[in-house]
This record gives sequence, structure tokens and C-alpha cells, in this order.
Amino acid sequence: MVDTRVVLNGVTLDNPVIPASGTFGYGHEFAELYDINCLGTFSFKGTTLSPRFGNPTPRIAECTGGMINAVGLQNPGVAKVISEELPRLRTYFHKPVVANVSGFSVGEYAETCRLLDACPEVGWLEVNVSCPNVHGGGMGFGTSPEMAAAVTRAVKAVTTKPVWLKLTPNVTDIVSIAKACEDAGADGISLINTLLGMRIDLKTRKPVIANKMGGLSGSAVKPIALRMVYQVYEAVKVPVIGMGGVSSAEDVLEMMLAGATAVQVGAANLVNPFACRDIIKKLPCVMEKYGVEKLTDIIGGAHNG
Amino acid sequence: MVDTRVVLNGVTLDNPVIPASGTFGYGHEFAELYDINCLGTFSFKGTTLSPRFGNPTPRIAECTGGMINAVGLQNPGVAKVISEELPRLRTYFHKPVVANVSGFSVGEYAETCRLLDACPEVGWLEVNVSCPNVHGGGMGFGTSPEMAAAVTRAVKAVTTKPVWLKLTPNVTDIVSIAKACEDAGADGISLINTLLGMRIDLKTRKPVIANKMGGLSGSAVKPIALRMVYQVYEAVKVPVIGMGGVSSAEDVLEMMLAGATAVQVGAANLVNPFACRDIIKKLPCVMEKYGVEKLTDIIGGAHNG
Amino acid sequence: MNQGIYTVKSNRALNGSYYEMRLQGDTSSVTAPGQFINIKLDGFFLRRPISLCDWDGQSLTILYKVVGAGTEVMAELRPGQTLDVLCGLGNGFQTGGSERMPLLLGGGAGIAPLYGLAKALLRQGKQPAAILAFNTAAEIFYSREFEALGLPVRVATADGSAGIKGFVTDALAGVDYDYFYTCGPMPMYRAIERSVTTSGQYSFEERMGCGFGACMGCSCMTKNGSKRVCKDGPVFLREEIIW
Amino acid sequence: MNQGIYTVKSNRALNGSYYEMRLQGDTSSVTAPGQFINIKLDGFFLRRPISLCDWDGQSLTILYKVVGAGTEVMAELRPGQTLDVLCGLGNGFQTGGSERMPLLLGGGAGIAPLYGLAKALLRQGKQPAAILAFNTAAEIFYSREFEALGLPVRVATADGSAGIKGFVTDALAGVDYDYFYTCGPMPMYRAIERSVTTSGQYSFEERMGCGFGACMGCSCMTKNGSKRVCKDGPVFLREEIIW
Ligand SMILES: Cc1cc2nc3c(=O)[nH]c(=O)nc-3n(C[C@H](O)[C@H](O)[C@H](O)COP(=O)(O)OP(=O)(O)OC[C@H]3O[C@@H](n4cnc5c(N)ncnc54)[C@H](O)[C@@H]3O)c2cc1C
Ligand SMILES: Cc1cc2nc3c(=O)[nH]c(=O)nc-3n(C[C@H](O)[C@H](O)[C@H](O)COP(=O)(O)OP(=O)(O)OC[C@H]3O[C@@H](n4cnc5c(N)ncnc54)[C@H](O)[C@@H]3O)c2cc1C
Ligand SMILES: Cc1cc2nc3c(=O)[nH]c(=O)nc-3n(C[C@H](O)[C@H](O)[C@H](O)COP(=O)(O)O)c2cc1C
Ligand SMILES: Cc1cc2nc3c(=O)[nH]c(=O)nc-3n(C[C@H](O)[C@H](O)[C@H](O)COP(=O)(O)O)c2cc1C
Ligand code: FES
Ligand code: FES
Repeated sequence: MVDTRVVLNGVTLDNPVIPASGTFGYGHEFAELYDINCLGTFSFKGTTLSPRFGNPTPRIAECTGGMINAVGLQNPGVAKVISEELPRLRTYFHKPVVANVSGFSVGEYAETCRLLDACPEVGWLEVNVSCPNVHGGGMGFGTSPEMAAAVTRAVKAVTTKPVWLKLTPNVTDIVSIAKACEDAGADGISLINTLLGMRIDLKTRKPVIANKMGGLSGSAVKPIALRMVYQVYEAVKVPVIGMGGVSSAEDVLEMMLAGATAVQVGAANLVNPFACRDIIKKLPCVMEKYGVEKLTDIIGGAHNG
Repeated sequence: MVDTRVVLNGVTLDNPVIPASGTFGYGHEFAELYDINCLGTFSFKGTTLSPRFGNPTPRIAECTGGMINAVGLQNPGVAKVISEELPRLRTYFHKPVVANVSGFSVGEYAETCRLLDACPEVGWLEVNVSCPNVHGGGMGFGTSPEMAAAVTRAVKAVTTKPVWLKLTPNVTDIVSIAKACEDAGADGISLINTLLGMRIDLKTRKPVIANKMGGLSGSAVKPIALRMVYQVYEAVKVPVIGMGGVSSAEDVLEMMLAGATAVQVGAANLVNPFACRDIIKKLPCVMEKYGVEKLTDIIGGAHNG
Repeated sequence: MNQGIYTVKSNRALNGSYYEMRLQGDTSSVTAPGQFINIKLDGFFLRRPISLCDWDGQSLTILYKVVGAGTEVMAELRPGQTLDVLCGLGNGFQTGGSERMPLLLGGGAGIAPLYGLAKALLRQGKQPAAILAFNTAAEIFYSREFEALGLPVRVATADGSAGIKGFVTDALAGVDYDYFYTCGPMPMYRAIERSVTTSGQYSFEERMGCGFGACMGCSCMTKNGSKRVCKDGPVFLREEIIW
Repeated sequence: MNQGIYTVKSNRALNGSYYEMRLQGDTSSVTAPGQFINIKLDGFFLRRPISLCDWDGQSLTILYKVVGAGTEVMAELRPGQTLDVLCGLGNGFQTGGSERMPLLLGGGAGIAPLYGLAKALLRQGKQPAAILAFNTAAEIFYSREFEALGLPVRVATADGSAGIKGFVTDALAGVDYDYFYTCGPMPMYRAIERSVTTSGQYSFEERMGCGFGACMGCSCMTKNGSKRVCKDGPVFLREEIIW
């Protein structure tokens, strides 16, 4: 029997597979399809202090091997997440969940995290300083080490839960930003968020996305994600939560060899609602194929020699 | 009859289709397959002052919708290009060619360009400040507006031919770099070069590429390329030469709607050696389908309204 | 909703660039006309959402128009080929109301879900009528299938080459109805909104990420707050829509 | 080199995870054994390079081992399916020399091009012999086909389960040869380089971008400067190789 468990900030997960924020809602739609307690955990939809409708539609465009989204952090706001989503979540998910948080000022990030800190359902805070879909918003914080560190410090001051900083790949130097977050107290680094991209409709001659641009994700971005996970793994000591184009058990191993302690699955959930369950089912067999007994053995394995 | 002509720095091209540097050698291999005079022009393999063998192999890795290369600017050096490649080129290609140049110091860029300035075969200089595959090399120049401008100025000082700066997408702010090049005298902006990426072999648990990382290109990167062409088109007045994932006549139109005056085709040539010829053949029919009479009419068309 | 591998039973060109495909597979998750399926096609990342036109215990029918690369691939499919399908998506038309003479207004591909709806309404003993709108005579499809159900059918063409000249709303004159159901393009909806006087239901389209409510890609704002076209729709009541 | 659409005539499992596929299509660009074809497979960006095992006027044979996702897809192909192929790539084995008794040393998938080579050498009136190396008896393939050509064939298995126990070089004893040709894995080449005394030719593998000389993805350094495995190779003379 292979061992699929991994440890994130002292908490043991049954397996490293974590649906990524924004592709799993608050779990409800998937809990109707399968028992989502098979997951390592999951990261819920990016939550902000106030409710947000998000961007105008169309918000979605298809690409080769991926998709663009410009949802723009639609969410009911942290108060309703705490009063409605989390109590409902408790009825079908019995593991600590990852609370994904966005904000438009350092104070907002901190306040949202402070409120979620009080929730026993929340095991980790994943602070998204990288959403490309909101103006003057999240991505600004993720493109400079100073701002990313400022957000980290503010959040760390209001919570005792482990805090991951989720970074944008749309930067020249991901390593310096990851290090700044670690130095400011981050307990983990999640990467990557989406790459800023666009599509144009030849019939209308206009951008497909109402907001013009949006975030590219899916298999197409996996090589970029692997590279950044690899680079950041060498630079920080805290765990790296890797994501970007993962859609198979093989991809999970590849991400872990690059340096990920756990692996998130985003767009693949949208195309195949059973993607995470399927990956978890196949993981032991793929581990055996590649001679992996304990999954923790291979974290960062591609850096040896 | 539709009109496929475009004008680049005063020179009229029969069509906007230009094989991208590094995927077309010096034209020879393709000239054996078809009459390459059907091309708008082509950009020859990145040439440096001294000959280079490039990186160790494996240099190539496959990705979803694309590939990684870490060739590392293998080329015979500018002297041999001038003494052997260009005279041979003259026998099968009768249009001005784009000379793609790389370097490891500002002086080297300038010297290589100065030598190529004397060649009547060369219509444009495309200065690559963006190769991700050489240490301390090209990409450093392309990640800061100041360095990119310095290279631009040095090259402009030694040539009367139009100079395009070819930029890397691995940056936080492509617009500021493009603008710095324009301000320094660039006559065009080529983008994008490849995105830094990697793959890991599950059997060996090592990076597939000997150099660990390499440049991702192919359809997978098209949305990122379109976004950068769109952004840069709004910021500069000189023509934008768009590339990244183009493999069809439809892609050419999409790139031009984003703002490209001409369009380069890279990795697609490697998978289908007739890719550019096929695109050029289909272009009139696709133009008719989307109601385009003159191709120049749609340059930047997605910015209207 | 269920996911399954469905087998193409038939796939034939109708008029215009419309096609009819029959798929064999699990239909147990279908609860109402107006629901849709989401089809995975080789070589494309996102699925393609297509309305259920008709279904029985083990097969379903869709009508689709070739408009792009994905529907082009669909048109090439041959009997015996298989497709990965999410079936029974969305809330369809609500048909349990007290109306007696519902009017079905369909335009182009929007005609598809009205066929299953007509059957459901007839089963409920109601007296539906249908107005089917096309651009031109050469595009007309499925009007005979609607007639064969035994309901009055009017055809309108924008260019007047068959039936009544004009839009679906130009064919309203003299039709008695106490409710309406519609599926078609936005300009048609705006015309309907100006012309009809009863309550009714509209079916909406939006670019979708998932099609089952997970991604918020398809949100629209209604009088009852934000709704997902894929999960809370695609059918919405006239009363809740913000135009 | 030519590009064409080739039709699968047969595709059968041999021993181990080896398969033999016959393709019908243009072979006019093939000039020598040891050349290869480059196969486009649906769902993969890069083509898959596979050696020509044999060919005639309108068809060709390849032998391939399932080692990854692409070759897995190849193993599923059925007669009648078509493939986009670049044919006649690379410089193959040079066979015009004065040697009389060339020895063919093949390991695993490397056996494939030696079959066409053996035929060519026999046609030239030479007396080739072959040593075919496998991991184990259950993997042995094509030894009968080589024998049927009428040349002496020795089999070696690493585990000794059939033929001579050991590597290809362990089967050299008592074989008379005045030249060698080899295709197989790198460790085998290193053993050969230590054991053989004559001139000869090695066929190399490298990850390829294009396969026809355009991308410099497959370069290797030789005593005659940098060469492209795909275009200047895959076969190189012993004399020019830098180990
Ligand atoms: C709930 C619903 C039901 C539908 N029912 C039908 C039907 O019964 N018959 C029919 O012919 N069409 C129907 N459509 C429209 C159909 O989904 C599109 O025509 C189809 O997706 C186009 O795919 P393509 O690859 O050919 O076009 P492309 O333009 O190449 O597609 C590119 C992307 O845009 C999306 N897209 C393009 N047009 C639409 C559209 N109108 N709505 C949503 N997404 C779109 C595609 O799904 C794909 O992701 C329905 C749409 C929705 C949302
Ligand atoms: C000139 C030449 C001739 C060859 N002839 C044969 C033959 O006759 N029979 C045979 O079984 N194999 C042969 N090979 C090896 C064959 O190309 C690989 O086994 C095959 O590409 C693996 O594809 P995959 O998708 O199954 O593996 P994956 O590992 O999933 O492939 C991933 C990528 O790596 C490349 N790759 C993987 N292994 C190799 C390799 N050994 N050499 C080059 N590229 C590789 C693939 O082409 C693909 O781009 C030859 C290789 C070369 C270069
Ligand atoms: C529709 C959609 C919505 C997303 N919303 C969020 C979000 O709210 N917060 C966040 O941190 N990331 C969000 N992301 C990014 C993903 O969590 C993930 O980082 C990214 O998609 C890369 O993974 P993938 O390639 O597996 O999709 C979203 C992605 C998608 C596709
Ligand atoms: C094998 C290979 C070699 C390349 N070499 C060069 C080079 O020498 N100089 C350069 O400016 N760009 C080089 N590039 C980048 C391409 O010119 C192009 O910018 C990039 O590949 C994006 O286009 P594509 O997606 O169409 O491939 C190379 C790309 C590939 C795939
Ligand atoms: S398409 Fe994902 S929520 Fe509707
Ligand atoms: S693979 Fe492109 S030059 Fe050899």
C-alpha cells in the first residue's frame, strides 16, 4: 500500500489533492455529485469583505488547452460566507477547509481574515494577492515584494491559523515576491494564479471577454507553473502549494517533484466535475507505476543531483 | 480580390506572414520544400557575434498545446552568416530578410548589428533582448526598460535599417519596456518571445531539458501573446510584430485585430513544415469569410468602440 | 446531473446549417424541457452547451447550428462514435402553472428546446401554439415535426421568403395565448418584451465555464439577485429579469 | 522528405510492449535504411520520430515500443485510420563501402532500422550477420524475420532466458566481421565502443523539435563540428563521434 498523505503546517491531509479556489464554489455543487470528503481539502471561492457581483459577462473564453476567466471575485461577502456557506459546508465536508481571501486594501484583507479566523471550519487562510480580474485590486499587491509582504504582515497579525500567500505569475521575478512573503511570516506559498490573457472574436472583432482581458489557466499553463514552483521551492522553506494545469495523477507527481507539498486543481474541475475524485482514485496506481511509496518522499525530488 | 499586403517601416510585404526566428533556420531547409518567396519575409535564426553551439541536449520538451526549447542561440556567428548563409540565401529568397540578433553585452549587440547593416539582403534588424535560454544573456536586457533602451540606442547608432526590439513576456509590465524601446528609437516592437517553463520526467525524476528550464511557445501561449500585443499597441506608435501560438490564417487575423501589423509564426513551422505556406494560401479565403477586404483595415480593430 | 459516455445514433443535416443528433445514453437526470447537456469534444478545452430538444428513457435529441470550430466537429460525427456528456443541466421551463393556451416563440437554434416543451405541455392537456422564426425559407427546420405533434404552427421569415414576413412578433396578430415561453436571440427577446402582455419564461445563453454552477462564469443579475444561467437558469421568469 | 496522409494497413502487438505497424503512402523520398518518419498524433504538439524498418513502393513498416502517452495512442490505431507523416527524414546508414561482412548490432527498438539495412546489404551481395539483444526471452521480436532474410542471427538476453546471456557485446565471440552498424541504447553503445575493432556506424536518438533540420533542437558535437541528429544523422560514423 502506497502512502498518499502529506502534511501542511502540521495538519495531515489524506492526499495532496485540493480543488483550487474559484473552481469549486463552496463545495456544494460537487457534494451533490460525490462525497467530497475524499479530497485532501479544498480552497473555497475567493471571498471579500463586501459582497461582489463581479464583472460583466461574457466572463469566459476558450483557448487551446485552457480557458480565460474574468469572473472578478463574485462572492456573497465574508459575513454571508460565515453565516450561510460554512454552516452548510459542515453538513457535507468534515475536514478543515482553505479559506481563500481577496481584498482591495491591506485593511480589507486583514479584516476579512480576522473574521474567518474565528471559524472552526477554516484550517488555512489562502490570501490571494494575484487576481488579474479586478481593477486596482488584488494583482497590484502581488506584483511587488513590498506590497505582498505588507498584506502578509497585516493578515498574520490578526490570525493564528496558517496563512498562505497566493501569488500571480504575471511578474518578472516570482522568487523575490515569494521570499518577501516568507520573511513577512507566510506559512505557505500558493502558486500560480492565472496568467493575464485575451481572445478576440473574429466575427464581432471585439475581445471575447466583456472586461477585455482575463486569467488564463488549464493545461496550457502547466509548464510555467512547474517552473515557478521549482524556483520558489529552492528559495523558501515554507511549503509550496502548486497549481496550474493539473488534471491527472501524473500531473500531481510532476508538480510535487518540482517542489509542491500539495497540489491544487482548478480549471480541470470545470470540464470534468469528477476530476479531483478521479485523480485521487488513480494516484496510488500511478505512484506504483513510478515507484513512489510515500508521496512525501518525492517533494522537490527533481532538485536532487 | 482581397488585399493581403501590409507595410512595415515603408516596405510593402505581400502578406503579413513571417516565420519566426529560430524556427526557420536561414531558410534553407524550407526552400527545399516550397518556394519561400511566398512569405512576407522571414526572421533568420538568432545570430550572435561569435559562433555558439548552444545548450546541452535534451533541448526540447513537449507540452500541452506547445513545446519548450532550450536551444541556447546555436548559430555559426555573424561572420559566417554574412560570408556563407546570406550568399546562399540570395539564391532562393529574393526579398529583404529580417536579421535576428542576440548578444551578451550592449557592445556585442551593436557590433553584430553594425556588421549586418552592411548586408543588402537584410531589410530589418530584430534585436532579441528576450532569450530565456542563455545565462546572464539576452533576457536580462529585456526585463528592464533601462537596459532595453540602452540596447536600442546602441543599435540605432550603428545602422540605418529599421530596428525592431523583440521583447520577453516574462515581465510584470511589458508596456513600460516597449515604450522605453520606442523612446530610444525602436522602429518596431516584436512580441512575444517564449515564456520560461519546465517539464519533469516522471521516470527519471529530473527536468526533461538538460538546462532544466526553457522557453514555452506554441498555441498554448497565444492568449498571453494577444494580450501583450493589445497592450503594447495602445502604448506605442511604431508597428507591433505579433507572435506567439499563431498556426492558422484565423490566428493571423486575431493577432492583427489585437494590433499587429505583421505576424510571425514560430513553433507551428516545426510541426508542419508547410505551415506558413498553408496560412498564406488560406488567408484570402478566411479574410472573405470575415468580411476583410484590405488586411491593413483590421490592424488594431479590436480596440475600436 | 449525470456524466456519461453517449453513443451517436444518428446525425443528419437539416436545412441551413442546422443539424439533428440523436444520442443514446442515460437520461434519468433530465427533469424538464429547457434543460441542456454539455458536450466534451476532442481537441477543445471547454464543453459545448446544447439544449435538450427531446428525450426518452434511453436516448435524447439535440438540434444545433454550425457556428464555429466545435459545432463543425459535431457535424462530422458518425453513428457509433461516442461523446462524454454532462446531461440534465440547469432548471428548464416550469410547466405546472394554470395557463391553458401557452404560446411558444422560437428563433433559430432556440426552436430546439421548445419541441420537448410542446410535448410536455400537450401531455399536461394544455393547448400550446408555436411561432417559429427563421431568417429565410431555406433555413426552415422542424416546423413539420412541431405540426406532427398536433399543435398550430406559424412560421415567420425575416426576408418573407416563407410564412409571415418579419420577426416572431410580427406573427403574433390574432394568436390567442395566456402565457408564453421563448428561446432565441437577444433582439428577438427585446421585440417580445415590447409586444407580449402575459407572463412568460425566457431561456438565456451565456458563455460557460462549467455549466453546473461551480465557476460563476455565467452570472446575470435578476430582481432576485445574482443568478447563474447554467444552474439557476437557463430559463428565467419574465417577472425576475432585468433587461 | 515529403509530407503525406498515410493509412494504417495493419498494427499488431509483437512481444514485450513492441508493436509493428504498416502504413500505406508515398515512400518516394526514402533513400536509405536508418532514415526515419515523424508522426503527428491527435492531441500531441510534437511529432513522434520512428525509424523505418522496411518499405516498398507504396508502403512502409515501423516497429515501436510503447513507452509513453504517444506510443500508447499509436498502439490503439486500427487499420483504415490515417496519420499525418513526414517521411524520409535524416541520413540513414551508408552502405556503399567495400566491407564484405558487416555486423548488425541491435538492442530493443533499435533493431527496427537494422531490418531494412540487412535487406539493403544483402541486395548489394554482402554477407551481413546480426546480433539482436533483448532484456528477456518474453521480449524477443523480429528474430524470425531477420532469419527469414537468410542471414545468421544471434540473440542475446540480459537475463539469459534465451540465446546468449548478456549484452550484445557478449555475443560477439567467434563472429567474423569487417564493419559494424548499430542501433540501440547508450549503455550498449558504450559497451560496443569498448569491444569492436572495426569501423562502423551508430544511429543516435535525441528529443526533436522538428526532425528536419530547422530548429537546432537535436544538435550534437562531432569531430567535424556541430551536427543535427535529425538531418545530418541520425546515423554517424564511428570516426566522427565524440563520446
Ligand atoms: C444553455 C445553452 C443552450 C444552448 N442550446 C443550443 C442549441 O440547442 N442549439 C444550438 O445550435 N446552440 C445552442 N447553444 C449555443 C451553443 O452552445 C454554441 O453555438 C456553441 O457552443 C458554439 O460552439 P463552437 O465551437 O461551434 O463555436 P465557437 O465560437 O468556436 O466557440 C468558442 C467558445 O464560445 C462558446 N460559445 C460560442 N457561442 C456560444 C453561445 N451562443 N452560447 C454559449 N457559448 C457559446 C463555445 O461553447 C466555446 O466555448 C446553447 C447555448 C447555451 C448556453
Ligand atoms: C531518429 C529516431 C528514431 C526512432 N526510432 C524508433 C523506433 O523505430 N522504434 C521505437 O520504438 N522508438 C523509436 N524512437 C524513439 C521514439 O521516438 C520514442 O519512443 C517516442 O517518441 C516516445 O513517445 P511517447 O509519446 O510514447 O513518449 P513520451 O515520453 O510521453 O514522449 C514525450 C516527448 O519526448 C519525446 N521522446 C521520448 N522518448 C524519446 C526518445 N527515445 N527519442 C526521441 N524523443 C523521445 C517524444 O517524441 C515526445 O516529444 C526513435 C527516436 C528517434 C529520435
Ligand atoms: C473560473 C475561475 C475562477 C477563479 N477564481 C479564483 C479566486 O476566486 N481566487 C483565487 O485565488 N484564484 C481563483 N482562480 C485561480 C485558480 O484557483 C488557479 O490558481 C488557477 O486557475 C490555475 O490553476 P488551473 O490551471 O488548474 O486552473 C480562478 C480560476 C478559475 C478558472
Ligand atoms: C526552437 C525555437 C528556437 C527559437 N530561437 C529563437 C531565436 O534564436 N531568436 C529569437 O528571437 N527567438 C527565438 N525563438 C522564439 C520564436 O521566434 C517566437 O518568438 C516564439 O517561439 C513564439 O512564437 P510561437 O509560439 O509561434 O513559437 C525560438 C523559438 C523556438 C521554438
Ligand atoms: S458556467 Fe460555471 S457557474 Fe455557470
Ligand atoms: S529536431 Fe529540429 S533540427 Fe533536429
